[in-house]
Amino acid sequence: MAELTYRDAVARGIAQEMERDDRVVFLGEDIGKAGGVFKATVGLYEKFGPLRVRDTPISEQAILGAAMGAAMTGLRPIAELMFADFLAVCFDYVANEMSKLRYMTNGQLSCPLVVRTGNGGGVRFGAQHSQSIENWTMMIPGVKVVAPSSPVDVIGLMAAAVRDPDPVIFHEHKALYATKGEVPDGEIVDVLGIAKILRPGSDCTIAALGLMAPRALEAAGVLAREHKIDAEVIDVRSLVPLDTQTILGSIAKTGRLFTVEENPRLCGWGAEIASIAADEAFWDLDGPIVRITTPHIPLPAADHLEDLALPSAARIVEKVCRVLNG
Amino acid sequence: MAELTYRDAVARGIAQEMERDDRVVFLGEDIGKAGGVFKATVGLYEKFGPLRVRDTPISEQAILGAAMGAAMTGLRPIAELMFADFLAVCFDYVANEMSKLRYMTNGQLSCPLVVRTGNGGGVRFGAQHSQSIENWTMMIPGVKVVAPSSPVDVIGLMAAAVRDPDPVIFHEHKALYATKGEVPDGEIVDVLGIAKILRPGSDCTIAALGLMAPRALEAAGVLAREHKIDAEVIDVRSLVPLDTQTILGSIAKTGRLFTVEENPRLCGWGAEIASIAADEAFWDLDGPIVRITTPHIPLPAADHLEDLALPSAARIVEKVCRVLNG
Amino acid sequence: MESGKIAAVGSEPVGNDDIGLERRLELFRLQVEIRDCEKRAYDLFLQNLIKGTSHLSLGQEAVAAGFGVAMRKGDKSFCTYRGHAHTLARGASMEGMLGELMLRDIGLMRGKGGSMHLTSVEHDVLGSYAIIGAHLPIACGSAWRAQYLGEKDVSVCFFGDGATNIGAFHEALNFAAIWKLPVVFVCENNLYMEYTPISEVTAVKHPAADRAASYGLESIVIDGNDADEVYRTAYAALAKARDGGGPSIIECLTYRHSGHSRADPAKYRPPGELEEWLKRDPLIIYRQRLKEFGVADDAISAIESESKRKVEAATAACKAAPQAPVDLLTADVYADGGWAWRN
Amino acid sequence: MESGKIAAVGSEPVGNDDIGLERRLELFRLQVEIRDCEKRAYDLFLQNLIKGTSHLSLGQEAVAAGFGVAMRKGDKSFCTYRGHAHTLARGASMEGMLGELMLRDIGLMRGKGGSMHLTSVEHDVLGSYAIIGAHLPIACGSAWRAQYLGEKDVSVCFFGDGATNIGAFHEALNFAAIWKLPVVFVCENNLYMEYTPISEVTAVKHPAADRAASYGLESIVIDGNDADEVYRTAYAALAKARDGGGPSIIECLTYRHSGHSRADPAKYRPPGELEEWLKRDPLIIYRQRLKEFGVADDAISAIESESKRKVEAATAACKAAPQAPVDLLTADVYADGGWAWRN
Ligand SMILES: Cc1ncc(C[n+]2csc(CCOP(=O)(O)OP(=O)(O)O)c2C)c(N)n1
Ligand SMILES: Cc1ncc(C[n+]2csc(CCOP(=O)(O)OP(=O)(O)O)c2C)c(N)n1
Ligand SMILES: [Mg+2]
Ligand SMILES: [Mg+2]
Repeated sequence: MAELTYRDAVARGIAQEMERDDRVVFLGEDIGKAGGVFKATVGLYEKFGPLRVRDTPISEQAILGAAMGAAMTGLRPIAELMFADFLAVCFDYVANEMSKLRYMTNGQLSCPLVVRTGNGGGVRFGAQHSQSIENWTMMIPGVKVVAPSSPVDVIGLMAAAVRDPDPVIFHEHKALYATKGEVPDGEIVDVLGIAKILRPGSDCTIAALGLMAPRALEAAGVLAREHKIDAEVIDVRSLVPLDTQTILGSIAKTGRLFTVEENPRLCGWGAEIASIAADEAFWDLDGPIVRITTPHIPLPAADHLEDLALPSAARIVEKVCRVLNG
Repeated sequence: MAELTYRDAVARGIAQEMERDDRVVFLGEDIGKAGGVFKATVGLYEKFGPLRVRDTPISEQAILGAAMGAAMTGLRPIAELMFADFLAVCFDYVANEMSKLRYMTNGQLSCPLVVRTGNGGGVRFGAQHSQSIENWTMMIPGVKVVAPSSPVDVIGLMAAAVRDPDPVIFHEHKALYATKGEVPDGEIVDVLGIAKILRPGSDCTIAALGLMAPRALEAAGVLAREHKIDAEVIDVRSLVPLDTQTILGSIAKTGRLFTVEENPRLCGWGAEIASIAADEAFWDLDGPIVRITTPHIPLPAADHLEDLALPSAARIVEKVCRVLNG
Repeated sequence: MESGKIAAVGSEPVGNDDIGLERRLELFRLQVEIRDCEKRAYDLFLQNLIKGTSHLSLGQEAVAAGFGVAMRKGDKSFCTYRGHAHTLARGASMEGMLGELMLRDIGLMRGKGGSMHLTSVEHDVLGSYAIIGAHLPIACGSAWRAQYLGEKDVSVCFFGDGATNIGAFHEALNFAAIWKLPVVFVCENNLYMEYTPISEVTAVKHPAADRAASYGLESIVIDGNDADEVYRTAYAALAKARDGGGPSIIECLTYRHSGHSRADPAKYRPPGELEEWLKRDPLIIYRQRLKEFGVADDAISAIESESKRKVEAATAACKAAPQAPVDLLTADVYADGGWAWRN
Repeated sequence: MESGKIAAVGSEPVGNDDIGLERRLELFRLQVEIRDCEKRAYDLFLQNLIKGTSHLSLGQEAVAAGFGVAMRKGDKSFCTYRGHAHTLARGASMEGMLGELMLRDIGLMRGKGGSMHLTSVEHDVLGSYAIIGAHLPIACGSAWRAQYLGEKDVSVCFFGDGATNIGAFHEALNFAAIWKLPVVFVCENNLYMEYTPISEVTAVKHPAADRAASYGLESIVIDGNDADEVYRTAYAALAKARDGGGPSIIECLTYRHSGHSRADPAKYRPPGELEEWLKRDPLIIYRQRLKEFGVADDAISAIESESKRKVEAATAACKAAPQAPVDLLTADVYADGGWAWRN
């Protein structure tokens, strides 16, 4: 057991898989010699050498395309998109190519790869470098989508993602890189598609993910201490596959659902989960389903504005109180 | 008043605006001399000449980027993406550039342009040429999104889109190009952000759009005739701005909401509308909110499979009956 | 073409004639079969038996055939929506190809992919891609795998002149060059995008070859209607790639005899242009070539009638074939064979 | 720099000396002010007064200055995240620039955009773009507007060496060439992407100039540290574009003295490299140049001390400035000034 940063967990997770399997290769911009712009891949180049850890030109289409071609023919590539926002310049590979390959070819081809992205806001990088794009990927059939919120989840879900036979989009949160957590020694392998109940509770369910998971947990503490509201906090972790059982089971118990997401408002994963609940858990619900999101705006750079934009623990507390206590 | 195809309505709508305003220019692949691959822009090149109707190379990023730069500096471009799926190769311009320009520059710059896409399925074009991508655009703050279902709406919404000071994504439906409708003579100008009640009803609300609008209407006829269910059918038409008043007003009356969309299931606009209803109309609802969607799969090419995938009138009838009659 | 047969022929030049009779007959056979198959596809379309779209290679057969013969078993093909020819040229069956166009269960992908996505992994055809340019980086990835694992296959990527103006082209070429990947880029310059002449939208005369220098590559333009020239160029590029010499880009000048896709009457062509190119029909050229090399008329017509027979048989099989069972609708979205995105 | 001043100087070469004293002083003043401002940005960052990221042009001042002087009022600038210099060079104020870096209400975009998106429409700086390559097509669009409306301005697009390997670069260059657009592409080759040497990931020696031929353009490589050379080249390219001669691409060889962005210590540089380039510091070169042309020491130091004064004043103003009011959070998403996406 050791304390590790989320950042170091990324490198450890990748290293664990590269050690296990020679077919695991890693490519991206400035990931190798420089150890990545977020220093999340430090040491991999030294350990695995230039043939397995490859610095690329600024060619995101080539990065994802090459990862895909390699995956189709036997490798297990991990590709980095430095900032999640850059998925927009190579979106074709997620939207039209890797996601549809197996289906279109009637199962003749598969595409086992991982796309890591530096996702999310809170670091004052402005509108083009701060977005949460989980929904850009979740809405595409054929890919899997995970977003870990703690170092141990980073390692375990990375292992699960690399070993998965389908393309997995792996959203790391930039504002979490410096956070720490206890991590067991030895190999860690998690399972895709399982949510984690971070805090059991009986009054309402709060589903969150990424940076919003610790914030929801913090809010739940305040809600319990100051408002006598016992919230169950679920870290969704995996958007595809989605652990609807855990979420619906929680709603059955609490009768109320809140989702907390960093996506701007429209068509976020919160809407998907809310809609599932409004259909399948309708008779369990004791009141409206409430989504707490970033407003539907591009993100501002200024710190005080960005802090206002992203859901904070205080905003979660305030919203839950207002909704539950009228 | 004349009967016009949806296809011809596109050309008429564009022509109306080009005649009115010299700053309206039009660019895209094979749109000019050839009149477009769907023959939806026939005659424009002859009428407005090669300087206003410009055939481009296969360079979707340059098409949207050039449209944007022209819009920022005084023109009113209309850009065509032949198939909506191709938005994936130039998604950056919608996701990161035109949508954020006004906000990032604190209102210094604006981007009044229209991106037309050939959206939707039903024409046996397979997984990479058949997608409904309304949600790819709706989820991005800063753009407006419309999807007309009839010739008159094509013209009126095209005019509204061209005259709008913000970027508008205009989703035409490929499977509707050959359909016909009555169109008044003279200038037609509609307003963005207004849904249309295609059929009033009291038992349930069915919200649909694009190809799904006529299908929902057809289903409502069957529901009334054969199942004594009086459905109110709403053609959402505009996803951003979204006419929530009309939708919520209808739910207040009917107590039940169905959405019918061609998007694959996850994070579609149906989820957004369902979530709004589950929050704001919760106490009006008499039962679960049900989304009828394409399953969360890439689209198959084979006719019998594609027909099964997209929501049909029969599937809508069947689903509504089953949900309402238990 | 059986892929076993290719292996038997071998890829080394034989004797004085660098191509050799057996290989020449193979080049001819492939061109004839592709031609007949494409014509049949056109007929089936007119009979409304082919739904959706389809893009024929009529007039462009020599490129597919030349590469088909030059490539070894294990070499990978990456094609576009205009990929019937290339798929047949690697040995896929006519039933599989026509069946897919007819969206029947007998099709290469049982109708799930359709004409634009022909794939036959068994024959090393790793897909046909319908988003222009997308498969160039993908082919790089396949070549990277070969390089990394020390495998000796080469990845060959076919695309049109129009594809040279899209961003992915540029990224792929640079990528292939800096990593010295065993990949061969083959541009079939048929003078047109869909309906727009490539010359009207391209800053240089040769859309592929005139860009080669941007990636430190040699400029290569060949007669894409002469299967021998294609074969020789392909052979050299493949050998170079296999030997670690890195990528090549080859521009093959050719012409499509039909419209861009099914219903296109190709009225945008200047008068006389088609006629000029018909004189340079790859099949006319190659029949002549065979005669020059002393091949008897009846050897030629044997190949031709065998091709007709195969097309008839394939057509009959396809017409008789059922549609795929409906449970295929949700099959193979994910590796478990299904589409479950939730528990 | 006041934009009025530039207009007064005019852009025509004067007398024997094609650049002329007044313009030379302007070139110097701009370089000095950019240098001082960038250094101040660095200090402010160390004092934790600049949040987020920032990308300095220390060492690259001559490019921004050379173009700033050669461009006319009305000519449009399109910059990258490394755009402080280019924004100042068009006449934007130091307060506006530093204030934006400090995310204060006094900033060019009142803190909403941040350092990577500096925009000053008043000074024809039509934005700074942080997605590599994206603004090249956008600049084409602006140039297309000028061409279409018969307006005589030229659009100038600045970008780095690393941007030459992304797809949008290729699409934009071809587009500009075929439409003969009045746009000038300016590649500042500072040898590095973020931390990776451009030579390790590029198939050619000159990432921009060696690609020019792909678009039928002339290959132009200049000393980007010599403001006179930049000015002359810029002037010629602008004139050509204005006269309907179409686009140019200019590769300016230069070097950034600092790291890529705020916290980067730039350890990836080989020993001695920085030192070599420091000898070729554009300010050293230009001070020398002024002396050669007989400019007195005190004229030089007057410019230098005025610059220092301006930086101090701007810093003080920025430090005193408040943050923007919070209602800006949801302002200007749409043209009505708000963010309403529903009724
Ligand atoms: C990204 C993208 N843009 C546009 C299209 C539509 N489209 C299909 S084929 C075609 C023309 C392609 O021309 P070329 O590359 O010369 O190939 P050819 O069809 O002549 O074989 C176009 C524009 C597409 N499939 N993908
Ligand atoms: C599409 C995209 N990919 C990656 C990045 C991250 N990134 C920011 S600056 C940079 C290096 C750019 O190098 P260059 O073009 O040479 O410009 P310089 O920073 O040297 O001025 C990279 C990779 C980005 N902003 N956009
Ligand atoms: Mg072509
Ligand atoms: Mg650089």
